[in-house]
Amino acid sequence: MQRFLNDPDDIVDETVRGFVRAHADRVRLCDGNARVVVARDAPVSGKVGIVTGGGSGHEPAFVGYTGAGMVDATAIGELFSSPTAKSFHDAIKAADGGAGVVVLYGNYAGDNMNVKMASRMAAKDGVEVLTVVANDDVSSAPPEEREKRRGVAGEIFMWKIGGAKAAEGADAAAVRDAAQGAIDACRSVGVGLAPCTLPAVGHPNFSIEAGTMEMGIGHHGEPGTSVTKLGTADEIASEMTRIVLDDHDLPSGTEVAVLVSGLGATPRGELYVLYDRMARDIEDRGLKIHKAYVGDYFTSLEMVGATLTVMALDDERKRLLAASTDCPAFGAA
Amino acid sequence: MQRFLNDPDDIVDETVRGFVRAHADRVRLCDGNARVVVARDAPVSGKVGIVTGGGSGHEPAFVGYTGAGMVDATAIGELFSSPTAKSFHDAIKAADGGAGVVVLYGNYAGDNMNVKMASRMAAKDGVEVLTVVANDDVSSAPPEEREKRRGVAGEIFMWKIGGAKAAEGADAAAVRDAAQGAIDACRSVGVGLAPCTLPAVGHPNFSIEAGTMEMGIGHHGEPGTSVTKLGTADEIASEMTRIVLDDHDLPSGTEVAVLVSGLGATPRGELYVLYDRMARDIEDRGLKIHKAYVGDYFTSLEMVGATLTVMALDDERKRLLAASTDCPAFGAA
Amino acid sequence: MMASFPNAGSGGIVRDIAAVIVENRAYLSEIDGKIGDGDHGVNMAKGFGRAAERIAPDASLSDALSTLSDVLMSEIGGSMGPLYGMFFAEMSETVAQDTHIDGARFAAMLRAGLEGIEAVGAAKVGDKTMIDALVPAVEAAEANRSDITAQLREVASAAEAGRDSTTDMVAKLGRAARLGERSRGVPDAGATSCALILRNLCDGAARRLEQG
Amino acid sequence: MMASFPNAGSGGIVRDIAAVIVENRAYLSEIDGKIGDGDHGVNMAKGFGRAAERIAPDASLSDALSTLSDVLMSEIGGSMGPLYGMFFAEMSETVAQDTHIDGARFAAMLRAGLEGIEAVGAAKVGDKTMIDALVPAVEAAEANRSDITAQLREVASAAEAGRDSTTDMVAKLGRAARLGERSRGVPDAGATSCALILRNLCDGAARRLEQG
Ligand SMILES: Nc1ncnc2c1ncn2[C@@H]1O[C@H](COP(=O)(O)OP(=O)(O)O)[C@@H](O)[C@H]1O
Ligand SMILES: Nc1ncnc2c1ncn2[C@@H]1O[C@H](COP(=O)(O)OP(=O)(O)O)[C@@H](O)[C@H]1O
Ligand SMILES: [Mg+2]
Ligand SMILES: [Mg+2]
Ligand SMILES: [Mg+2]
Ligand SMILES: [Mg+2]
Repeated sequence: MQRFLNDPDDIVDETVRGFVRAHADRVRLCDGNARVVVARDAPVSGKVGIVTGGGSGHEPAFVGYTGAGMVDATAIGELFSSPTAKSFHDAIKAADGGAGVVVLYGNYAGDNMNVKMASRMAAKDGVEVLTVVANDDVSSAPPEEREKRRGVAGEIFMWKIGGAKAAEGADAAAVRDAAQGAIDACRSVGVGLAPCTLPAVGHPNFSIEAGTMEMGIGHHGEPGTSVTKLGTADEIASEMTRIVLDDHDLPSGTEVAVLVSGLGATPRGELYVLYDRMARDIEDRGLKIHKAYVGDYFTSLEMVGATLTVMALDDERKRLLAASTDCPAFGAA
Repeated sequence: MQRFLNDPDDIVDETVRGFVRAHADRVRLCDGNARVVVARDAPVSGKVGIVTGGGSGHEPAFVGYTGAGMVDATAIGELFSSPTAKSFHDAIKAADGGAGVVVLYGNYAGDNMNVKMASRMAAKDGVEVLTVVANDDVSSAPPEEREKRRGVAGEIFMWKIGGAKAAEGADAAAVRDAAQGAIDACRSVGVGLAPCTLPAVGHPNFSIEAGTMEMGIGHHGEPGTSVTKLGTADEIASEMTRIVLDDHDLPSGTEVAVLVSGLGATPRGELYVLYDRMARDIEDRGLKIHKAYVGDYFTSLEMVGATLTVMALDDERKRLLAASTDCPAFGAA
Repeated sequence: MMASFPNAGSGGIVRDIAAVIVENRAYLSEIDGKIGDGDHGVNMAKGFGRAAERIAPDASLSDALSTLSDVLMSEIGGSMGPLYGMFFAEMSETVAQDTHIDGARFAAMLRAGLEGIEAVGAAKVGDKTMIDALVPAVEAAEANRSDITAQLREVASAAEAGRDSTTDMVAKLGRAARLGERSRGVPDAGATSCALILRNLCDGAARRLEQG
Repeated sequence: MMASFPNAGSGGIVRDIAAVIVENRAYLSEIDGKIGDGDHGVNMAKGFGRAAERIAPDASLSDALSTLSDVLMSEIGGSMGPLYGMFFAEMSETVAQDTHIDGARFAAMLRAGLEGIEAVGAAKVGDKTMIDALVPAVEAAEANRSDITAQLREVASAAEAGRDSTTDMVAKLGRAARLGERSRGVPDAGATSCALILRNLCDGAARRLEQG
């Protein structure tokens, strides 16, 4: 694997530093914690603070969604590892404008534990912390065990809806409810065609035999639910759509937002090839696509693969989705 | 190479179809030519039309820069091949709001010929066509032969500046001059760490031996000016900055816009690692970074590598760069 | 053996040329990939293959050339759209009114094709392009106007010799130009396809001559 | 041979544990990669390696454990930050006032460590986690309170047997859970690092016992 690399131990610090340098018009580093990125205007007095955080290697997630109208402060972990409880705590402090903080994060063992510990620390400071945990990945547990499912690219919609609701001036409970509603309305699936390599490890985590693919792969290369013959783009797109919509079970006529994200090394053109088929399949199931996003929104280092996320909309979510945002990965460039 | 693919012959049509489907709020297909994408509001009566075009495989370029405030109509070619003269001509017609059309394209043999033929066809229709040809790639010819240099990611700045100038209501000559000034103010360099594969060919065009890299590589895998030992990210970033700024020779204190683009399969995090070093080197040369863009802006299928573009700014370019745009790859998401 | 071959019914020559281009798809892309971007074979095969399907079984040579030109210009683009598009368009126009094509008309046809290319491109002999195969071929055609049999033989070999001459050239134009010494050692892709086209055009014409 | 080892000056045991974790960096990542995300060895080695540098040469066991806990919790994060962070924090607090650690205190220390983990995670025996190595180890420690030499031997082997038991388990928690049958056949990464830690803790303590 040929890559741009200095010392593998420094990659996260360098990424964050480069990120903050590039987007200094919109974000800054937290005082005293180089693993927390804060929106330029945060904390906004009287506004509910939005916090997220997660492992590195998913760029532009998580850090790229920090900015006005979206996330106020983001805690950053090692590659594929939850941020420390301390970083979540510092992010909470940085986001707190006196109206409480809502932490919107993904359902992983480390994040659950670190957010819980951080919330306890914040409670001691007298900051009210509410949480919503994303569990949109349908392949990671059966429907009866939704609480076990991982959070994947649906988190972006959760941040967008929660962030916009907070920007409108809603109180903490209402922001939590909007974000919870958003993630409840999301279903995602991922497919992997080639693995990724943690630079410090130097070889791929796992292998995908040539001619096969992992349907249901996780955002860290967690193996899929099935290894099958590599299909055509159309076959893969249809299968992903089927998995998501069979689980979602939306009434005909429902308006949806669709997000197709590459996993890091998939050419953008191929994402559009997938979307072309997915969109027709989604419409064939009687749904109406209100808005689509196709690009590298939530990646896994240089994995070859893609994810599909479908969020059901109602009038409120449509309004919040359209609200202006200004973060590096979503909104004005 | 594992990829999302149906029939390789259909990949461009499918990509364009998926693109237009995903971004139907901002673009549409040209009537009668499925290889021309038109901004929703084009032609704007009385506004100078902006046209570009180029081969496919560079997504989000060229098509993604179609939209309000940027490009009115984009002609699309086969993978790595110029669009037909007919498509350029159709794009010119679609962009023409009665105030003339400026075609802003890259310096490649095919594009030069096809744009020239299209301009002749348009002249017969009575449409005034001016052209600007981008030649920002410093590695593709020595400074004395700037007219031979290829156009690469600097084209994005050329479209942005030209598009914003047209949106302000300037006449064709003024738009041409602004775009020409922008590209004259740009210098770019690319580095390749691993090659890409045209799906119809099925194996990479060229090889890059493990442990080496191609400095000065072109956007289609045109070999670099030198093959050297793969450096650290810092070494590569410094060398790229040196190549660009040695050629650019800007007075100390000049404000610049910087664009770092991945070539398709480079993780976004690594681009920030590169930027972190580049930004410091640029500032060490006495320049001031006014605005930075880091992401996949102009790719080459799944090549591993990156490009650096530096544009010198003046007050006009700063204003035009900040002007609002709404195209899928640049501006509001 | 006749001194000319009929225009009518000779469209099959173009279909045969197309078949050879399609066969050489991988090879043409490979040599383009070495110093260019690897798409030459893909695009040529797409254009020629599509054109072949649209050439009527009994088409004349000039009609077949015209169909080929149209497909290249309006559907393929790239560099080949305008270059070969103009090449075949001018060739087609030159012989459109001829019932038979003799050595003089054959030479005129190739000269017009070359001028078509020169009208859009600006390559000269020695730049390592298709021009290096084409110019010697046109010269051979003009030097052998009076003996079409010899002419067809000479044109084909001149084109191939011209193609071979590109191997040792340093590219001066197009994508490969900045490579300098690194562009040496590989034949030019356009010169290679051009030699294939001319070889098969000549061989096809020779067969039509024999059929009288 | 003594029935207890001193707290003071026993921090070297923690440095030795760290060295072993750093040595096993690649292996721990590899088994995590098979059914998880491959970062276990990387993060463990980073945290333990960093902590080792900060443990004073003459540190007590309780101080060394506290340093290790701090680094894991405040600099490493992941799952290991809170889990091992709490583990070592509770162990450290339990023996902080002890000048000597005998079998009863050793058992109490491990029990507190286990409870620390249980306070943040919710794994049970059989879920294929570090708990499967730790619970039998704590039970062995409690069953052998009166004979610390035997206790140290039994704790280490119970941890290793517990680790081995995870190989054949189907994961019920964490990243590997949805894999079902595909998670069988690989030992759990956390159980493996936990067995390494306990083996080296016991061996280190036994050496301190011998030194009296
Ligand atoms: N100006 C020109 N005149 C004649 N031939 C040219 C010119 N520029 C390029 N060529 C030919 O084009 C060939 C490459 O064609 P192709 O690969 O299809 O297009 P592109 O270079 O746009 O990818 C070269 O091998 C060369 O022979
Ligand atoms: N709730 C839990 N309780 C105890 N151990 C757990 C729990 N969740 C996960 N683990 C342990 O964590 C290990 C993985 O650690 P690591 O790879 O460092 O973190 P992550 O899973 O976040 O990548 C697993 O092998 C398992 O032993
Ligand atoms: Mg992890
Ligand atoms: Mg090309
Ligand atoms: Mg080519
Ligand atoms: Mg792990």
